[in-house]
Amino acid sequence: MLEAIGLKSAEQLFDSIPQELRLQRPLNTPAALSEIELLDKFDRLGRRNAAAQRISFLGGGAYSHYIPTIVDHIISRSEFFTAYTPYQPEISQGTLQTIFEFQTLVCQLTGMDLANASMYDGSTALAEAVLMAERITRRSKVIASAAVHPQYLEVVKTYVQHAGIDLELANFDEKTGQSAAALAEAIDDKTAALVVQSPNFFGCIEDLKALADAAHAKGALLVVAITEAMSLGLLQSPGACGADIVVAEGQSFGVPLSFGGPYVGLFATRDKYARQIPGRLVGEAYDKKGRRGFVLTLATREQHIRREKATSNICTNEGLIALAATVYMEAMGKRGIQEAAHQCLQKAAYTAKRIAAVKGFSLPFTGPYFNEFVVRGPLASSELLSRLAKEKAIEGGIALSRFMPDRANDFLVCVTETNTREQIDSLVSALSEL
Amino acid sequence: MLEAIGLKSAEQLFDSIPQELRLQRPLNTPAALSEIELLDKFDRLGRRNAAAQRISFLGGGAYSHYIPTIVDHIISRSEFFTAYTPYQPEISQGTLQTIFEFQTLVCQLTGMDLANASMYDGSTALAEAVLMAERITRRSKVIASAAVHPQYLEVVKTYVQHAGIDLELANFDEKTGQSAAALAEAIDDKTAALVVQSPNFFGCIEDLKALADAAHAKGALLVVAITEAMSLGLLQSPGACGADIVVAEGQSFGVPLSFGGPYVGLFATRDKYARQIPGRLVGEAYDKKGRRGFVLTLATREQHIRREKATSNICTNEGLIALAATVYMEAMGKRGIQEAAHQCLQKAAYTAKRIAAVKGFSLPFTGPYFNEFVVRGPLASSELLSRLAKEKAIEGGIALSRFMPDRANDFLVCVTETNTREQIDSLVSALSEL
Amino acid sequence: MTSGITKVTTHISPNEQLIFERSQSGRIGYRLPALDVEESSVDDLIPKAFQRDDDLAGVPEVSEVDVVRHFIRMSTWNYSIDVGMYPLGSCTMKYNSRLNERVARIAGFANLHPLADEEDIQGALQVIYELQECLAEITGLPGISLQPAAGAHGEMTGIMIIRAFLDARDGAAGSARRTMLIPDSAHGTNPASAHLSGFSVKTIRSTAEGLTDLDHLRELCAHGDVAGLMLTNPNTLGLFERNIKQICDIVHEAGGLVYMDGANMNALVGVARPGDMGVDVIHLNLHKTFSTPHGGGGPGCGPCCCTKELEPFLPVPRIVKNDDTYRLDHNEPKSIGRVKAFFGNYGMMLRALAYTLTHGNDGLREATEAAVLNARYIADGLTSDYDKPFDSPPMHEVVFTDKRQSRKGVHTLDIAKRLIDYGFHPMTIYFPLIVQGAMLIEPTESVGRQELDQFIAAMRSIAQEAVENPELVLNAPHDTRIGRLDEAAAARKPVLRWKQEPSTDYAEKQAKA
Amino acid sequence: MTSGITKVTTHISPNEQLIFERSQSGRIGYRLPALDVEESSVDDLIPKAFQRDDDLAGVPEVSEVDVVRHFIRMSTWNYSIDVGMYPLGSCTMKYNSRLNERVARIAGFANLHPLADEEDIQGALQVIYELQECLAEITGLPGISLQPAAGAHGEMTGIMIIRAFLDARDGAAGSARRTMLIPDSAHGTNPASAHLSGFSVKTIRSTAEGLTDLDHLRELCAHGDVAGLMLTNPNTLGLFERNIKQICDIVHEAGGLVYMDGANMNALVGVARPGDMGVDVIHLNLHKTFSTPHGGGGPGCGPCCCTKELEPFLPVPRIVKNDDTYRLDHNEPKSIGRVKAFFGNYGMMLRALAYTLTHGNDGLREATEAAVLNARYIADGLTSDYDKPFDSPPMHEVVFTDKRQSRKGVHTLDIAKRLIDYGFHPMTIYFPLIVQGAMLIEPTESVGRQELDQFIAAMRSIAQEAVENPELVLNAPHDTRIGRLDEAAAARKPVLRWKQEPSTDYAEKQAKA
Ligand SMILES: Cc1ncc(COP(=O)(O)O)c(C=O)c1O
Ligand SMILES: Cc1ncc(COP(=O)(O)O)c(C=O)c1O
Repeated sequence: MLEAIGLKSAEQLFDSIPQELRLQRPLNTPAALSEIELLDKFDRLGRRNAAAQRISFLGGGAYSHYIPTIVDHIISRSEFFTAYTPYQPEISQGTLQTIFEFQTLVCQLTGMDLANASMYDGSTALAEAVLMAERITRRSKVIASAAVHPQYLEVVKTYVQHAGIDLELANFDEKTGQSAAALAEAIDDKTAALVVQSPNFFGCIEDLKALADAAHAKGALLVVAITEAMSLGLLQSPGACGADIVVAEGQSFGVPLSFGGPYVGLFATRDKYARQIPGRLVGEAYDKKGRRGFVLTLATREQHIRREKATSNICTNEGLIALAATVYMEAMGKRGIQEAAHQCLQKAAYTAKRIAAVKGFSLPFTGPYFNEFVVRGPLASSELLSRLAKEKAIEGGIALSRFMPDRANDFLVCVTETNTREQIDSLVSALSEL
Repeated sequence: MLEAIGLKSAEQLFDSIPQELRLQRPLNTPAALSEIELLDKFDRLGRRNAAAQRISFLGGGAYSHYIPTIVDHIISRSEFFTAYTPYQPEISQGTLQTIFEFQTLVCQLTGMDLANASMYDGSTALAEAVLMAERITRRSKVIASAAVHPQYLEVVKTYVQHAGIDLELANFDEKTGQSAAALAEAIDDKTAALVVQSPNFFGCIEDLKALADAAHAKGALLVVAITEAMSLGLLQSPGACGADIVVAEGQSFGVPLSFGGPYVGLFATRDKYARQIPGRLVGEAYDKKGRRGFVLTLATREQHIRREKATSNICTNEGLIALAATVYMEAMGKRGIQEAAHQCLQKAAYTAKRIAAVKGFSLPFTGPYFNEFVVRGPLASSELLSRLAKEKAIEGGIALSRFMPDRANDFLVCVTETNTREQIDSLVSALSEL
Repeated sequence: MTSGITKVTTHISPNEQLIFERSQSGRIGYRLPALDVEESSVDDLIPKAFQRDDDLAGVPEVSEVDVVRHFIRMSTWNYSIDVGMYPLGSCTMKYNSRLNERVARIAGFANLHPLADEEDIQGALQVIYELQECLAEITGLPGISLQPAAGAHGEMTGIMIIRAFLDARDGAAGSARRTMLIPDSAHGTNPASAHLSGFSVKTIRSTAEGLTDLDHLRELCAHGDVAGLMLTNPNTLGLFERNIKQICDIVHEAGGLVYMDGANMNALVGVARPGDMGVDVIHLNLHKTFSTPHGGGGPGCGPCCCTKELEPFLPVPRIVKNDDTYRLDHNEPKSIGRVKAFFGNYGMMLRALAYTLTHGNDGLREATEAAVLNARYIADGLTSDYDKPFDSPPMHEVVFTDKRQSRKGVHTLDIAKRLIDYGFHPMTIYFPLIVQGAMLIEPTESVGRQELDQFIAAMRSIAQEAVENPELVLNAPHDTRIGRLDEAAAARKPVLRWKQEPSTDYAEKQAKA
Repeated sequence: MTSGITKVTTHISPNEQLIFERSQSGRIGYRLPALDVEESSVDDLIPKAFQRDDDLAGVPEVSEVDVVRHFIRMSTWNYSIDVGMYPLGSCTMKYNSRLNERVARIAGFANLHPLADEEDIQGALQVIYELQECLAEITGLPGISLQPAAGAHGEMTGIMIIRAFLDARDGAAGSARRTMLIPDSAHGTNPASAHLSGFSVKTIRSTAEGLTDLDHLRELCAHGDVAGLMLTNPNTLGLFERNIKQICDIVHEAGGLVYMDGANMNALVGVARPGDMGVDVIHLNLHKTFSTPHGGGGPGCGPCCCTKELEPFLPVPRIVKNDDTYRLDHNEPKSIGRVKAFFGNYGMMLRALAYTLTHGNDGLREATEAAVLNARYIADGLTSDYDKPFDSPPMHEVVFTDKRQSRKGVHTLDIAKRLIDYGFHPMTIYFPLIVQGAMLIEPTESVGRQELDQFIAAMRSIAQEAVENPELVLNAPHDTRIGRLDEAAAARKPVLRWKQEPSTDYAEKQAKA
């Protein structure tokens, strides 16, 4: 083929790169591995992740829910998995129609009017929501609950640092673990938005309705973040409570833990803010023969048209993970999501009750919770959890001291429908033996 | 829906079954399991198969070869996997064209003129070959080598018991492990076919050319069975040696061990016997516009047309496994099959040499071998192998005493491209430590 | 219609060639680890005469992406269950759960060698044993072998068992019993299997009602030569043989045994049991009733289930349980022998057990009910437009004919092909042979009402087209990659494999051009 | 052409509805284990007011097989890499190995929680670390964060790093440097990302040759306000910026830093390294150059690689190695902070490392050579029929225009749509914006000569059609499920979700009808 285009050597392909800029040696990366060797290497590495092999009660923004087998089957279809962003609608209707369904499902679950085609994850979706609130209100102060996931807060901080936004934290109530009251108090006329997570980082459910009323009374928006999307199967939707922007991490819907990613950010808002939403949108469209199809639409908000004036810089999003979430929601359906949520609630309640009865353990917060709750133990939780892992092969929770040094003995326990009673009982007896 | 067809209860659907024949109680099979519970159950059962977790040198008709990842990807395509036998060619061209490629590849590898769309496995293919030889020659005596896989011989015996066929065994040479000479000697004018396996059950390569000449000289056919299809990458093809019918187990080509099945029987013969071949055949055909397609053809040989006069009773065959083998052969390609075969040969030779050097161990047969060979140990092989498994987690081979009680200390060792030198060396040192 | 515009014929996807026509020497699609042992000269290991000398001529040389595109493109030419309803009568094309596939791929099974020691394969044997127990309960027949690889294989096994039993019972006199009775509506494998077991076949007529003709049966049984009867129930017309008990009695009184072809067991699971009807031996098609995938033609699994009396004749090894240990029992002197290497199509057993367990006892019966209900719904929906040759309400499948349409020259084949245009796989056609222009429709439980209505609407629309625009039906399908193929020409001068032309190497051809 | 015969429009597969239109109340497609703990009253656990009261209205109720058929049917409406060549310029649609997918699904990774203790995630951290090392070697830039989730995210990260560095270097004076220079040919994410980091954008012109205009660059750099330059190299015209060294010098001398958009790194891997050219910071698109799948729009992974000097500013946590232990380093006071929860799109890192290791160092360079060779081959093959606005030989992608065809009224969009009829995905169109009627073609290394020739033949045939039968091209595509959609109408009155009509429940509707 080189000959066919009149070249003598492969090196000539790079004639336009000045000689002195070319690498004059082979890359110093490993030599090629065969399939057998590669799988062997990664199998070994996988086995070095002891945490993946243990009974687990870890949550905190990443949840172990059951994933129906068909989810992976469907997202592994070549036609979904090796397609690009659906820029050519005539040969991308599969992708486009599934995104339209995804948008609809997100609206139904969050109780909002419209949703986009996905954001990178819950944390970046939250950051974009804050920026959007600023654009809508043209106010610069944003008050966030200190009970929002600490990593989400960090991401928001990074995103807004050059946007002229003043980010304030409102503390949570030491007794209830909720933050709605403090947030409502901190609001003023310059406030663009209140930012709250519910269930919050401690698992406690916030009073969104009260917050929405407080925000709206001052002309501010209520931004709600959700890390445990499964809670939507059972808790009042943020939309019904009056939220203006709802973001969520969609990982609970059919996405493996996968060490933190890829996950999928859900982003929903009110109709009136449609032209301020970041990210891609798919809408209904018709061809000349009147056949219904779907297209990417309202693109004038986006970077490829609007460049520096776009509502966001996002381009590649989390398409395939949004598809996984779509398959999950449809396969589980109304009843499945409700039942999974119900089991989470019941199992968490059972676990909390049992742990609270163990000597030396208590539940510091009184607020209602869904499937996560904070436990206070008799010794430093980092030590307690590490012993639990090593001696009993149980990942018992997340030490809050990792994020809040003053909460040395507290840890966050998460229980889902995948935790059997046997596992729960073994956690409880392990705690009582420590 | 019951209403729509005028029924009141589901029970009425079964009105045509006399009341007294209906089951009046629930089935006494287990209650339904959810996905989570089902996977848990089978995971546990899978872990009870200790042999699957060990380093393995087991062969004897089922081989551990590397399977490129794309094989499972492709056979898992809904369109292949959930299709029926391609009776409607207009919407089955995917299946039909792959079978045509399969038939071609089988011909290329065996060196034969034509091949069918698959048989159940190597053993039943061999039985069908014997029946076919009888039909062609109208002679009733069949002489088989005693070095054919013992289970294959059992199956042949079952199949021919009511067909008026006289099955005689010809012994193998105690020194070389080969049986060609004995077979050639046993032939007479009543002989329909000589049946030989190469490499034979002991791994030894038979002199097919000599056998073909001997058979043809008496008007008999040579039927060649192959259990290790990978050997075709390196050994002279049976077709080139003059075989009349070649059958093989195709498992080596991309099919997991899966405790013995499903595998795939390859069946190839000469053009002149086309109308005597059992099973389905796919052939080229054209539509009115002259477009090339493929159809099931020569169906007048088959049971659905010919009923009791059919060349076989086979209907369902091993379509999906034949597809796996096709993908394997095409993905590995000419060079890949050659290289895998070469590595098998080299690694087996290395292993044999190393084992023969261990005190107390020897190789009883002198005939050339491909990737399997018999080892004679210092104690009963059943005991030796069981200790190897339990103490060293190595499946060291197959005790020949399972099939031939007089060969107490002999066992069959198989080495493939998947056995690393490290594994081989650990086998050798384990043997020397026992 | 895009009239006036030439349609493209060069679309690469529908024009995917044979892989051999894509081969380009030097391309590879694999990578193995480097050989890690000392290399010997091949000639030192294997005599030159035993070595291959054709360099595997013709075997293709392609890249991995070539292979992937090749098969993905070809796959798009197939219809499949996952795409839509596949109402092939007798074939039971129900949904194949992906969960069962996942089970079959668990490493502890997928990597398990069949000749490992008994104690190291306990999990695998337990699966076989549990499935046996379930099938025994479902059929009411306690003796089971899972060794047969498909329905026909199970038939052969069952018929050989009958023969072995008779020979054992009757001694030398057994040789007088060499006739197997088979209804004219039976599947072709039945007579072929009987023949394989050394029986000659006599055909029983069906009544106008579509059932076995009892008088004819009695007549055929009168000669003392009857070894047995092979009966499908529900029969291939989708009708339950309501005289089954009587039929069995007649055969038994004549000294024969009753073999039931269980291909239609999906109409009975949880509702009625062959063992309770007097049947002696049956095969099941796990690839039908128990939803293991058909895979474009197989693999299957055709367990043979029989009465306690026949149990000693089953193939060896049998899988038995002693206390908590599962064992292989090779020591059954009356056994007909082995019918397949190793243990049969084991992967299918895993899937079938997974099917049985995920459905549960209730779910198994519910599936049966839904399968029958769906067939009834179709029977109901189509009687106004198509000739239904038998009055009785069908079980899991229903047969219609082209009697009315053929007056306009539109035949079963045409109706079937036209269904393709509507997005459905055709029904089974021209089977059973005794019904002229038969269309055997089996919806299975895997379709909802919406799809049933769509199917009925399509069939009705075709009936109307047959009157108003028969050409449309006669030339169907219109929307497929190829049209109807000339099968007669294909059989006359069969081309059964690709052959290398002087130069088909792509690069070489290009270089020349 | 099947003239005179009406084509079927009721084919179920192309008419698959929205799942909401298939919903039927009471259907389920899941099964969970029974609750195995004592059940409390929900009201005792959660105040009524916090409980959902809409019964999840609208969420569909369907069976498992409904869901499978729904998605399988829809999938058939998509083009994909596995089906054929996907020559989208700038997007690098190369083959996505299934092996990498398998790696990503290994349980030890798939089931790993991101907040487990450091010592229990060593395998996962090692993967990140090894990938970092490979990318550092490939780019020549030693500081790396894999946290960004896509290219644009990497851009934002890189630009924020530049800003943090300048602010640290210049103190209060830094606030004068708030201009980011970006060529007019740049991708839209570049200015958008600069804006997110609080910069205002100034556009640099390209020369007639298609390269950065050095004079204009010097001019823009003269005002002391330049924080940096964002440059794509090879640029979006597929041309290597051969003055890159000089460009970097100019910017550096002006006190700014150089950001390189690495979306086109697949033209350079193993051949030349940005770090050696004077670039300060770059992002890579693992979902382009390193073949992680695009998945219909994502996920991606956009690592940010920078010089030693900029390393302290990278996002936290950083993954570092101490002896044989991998650690998370949160303690980097200069860091711009965290840009994503947890560690980024980890699954993509697994795939990218698998890609790097299966290719090996040689293979990485070979892939680059093949990608460039293929683009050159296309450039060569199409110059006779299409206008090629820049003379220089392209790197991995080549831009053509519709200049000649537009004389006949056939434009880039039409050519793109017509390509669909030939079985190809169109190239990238109307990008870069500076080329009127741009067609940006990137074949990647994943096509063989045969497919390249087919593509060239298709393009040539379209050029001919544009002359002889322009209608044919203007009305393309002719062979797809739907024709060109009215996008303007869709944007005017956007319908962005399905809404429940009074009764869409299938059974209810049927009952009424
Ligand atoms: C009624 C009947 N009997 C027997 C068979 C044969 O089964 P198999 O194809 O599994 O051999 C079939 C299926 O093809 C059948 O429909
Ligand atoms: C040149 C260029 N820069 C940046 C991007 C943005 O990357 P991403 O889509 O991953 O955010 C792209 C791809 O879309 C691109 O082609």
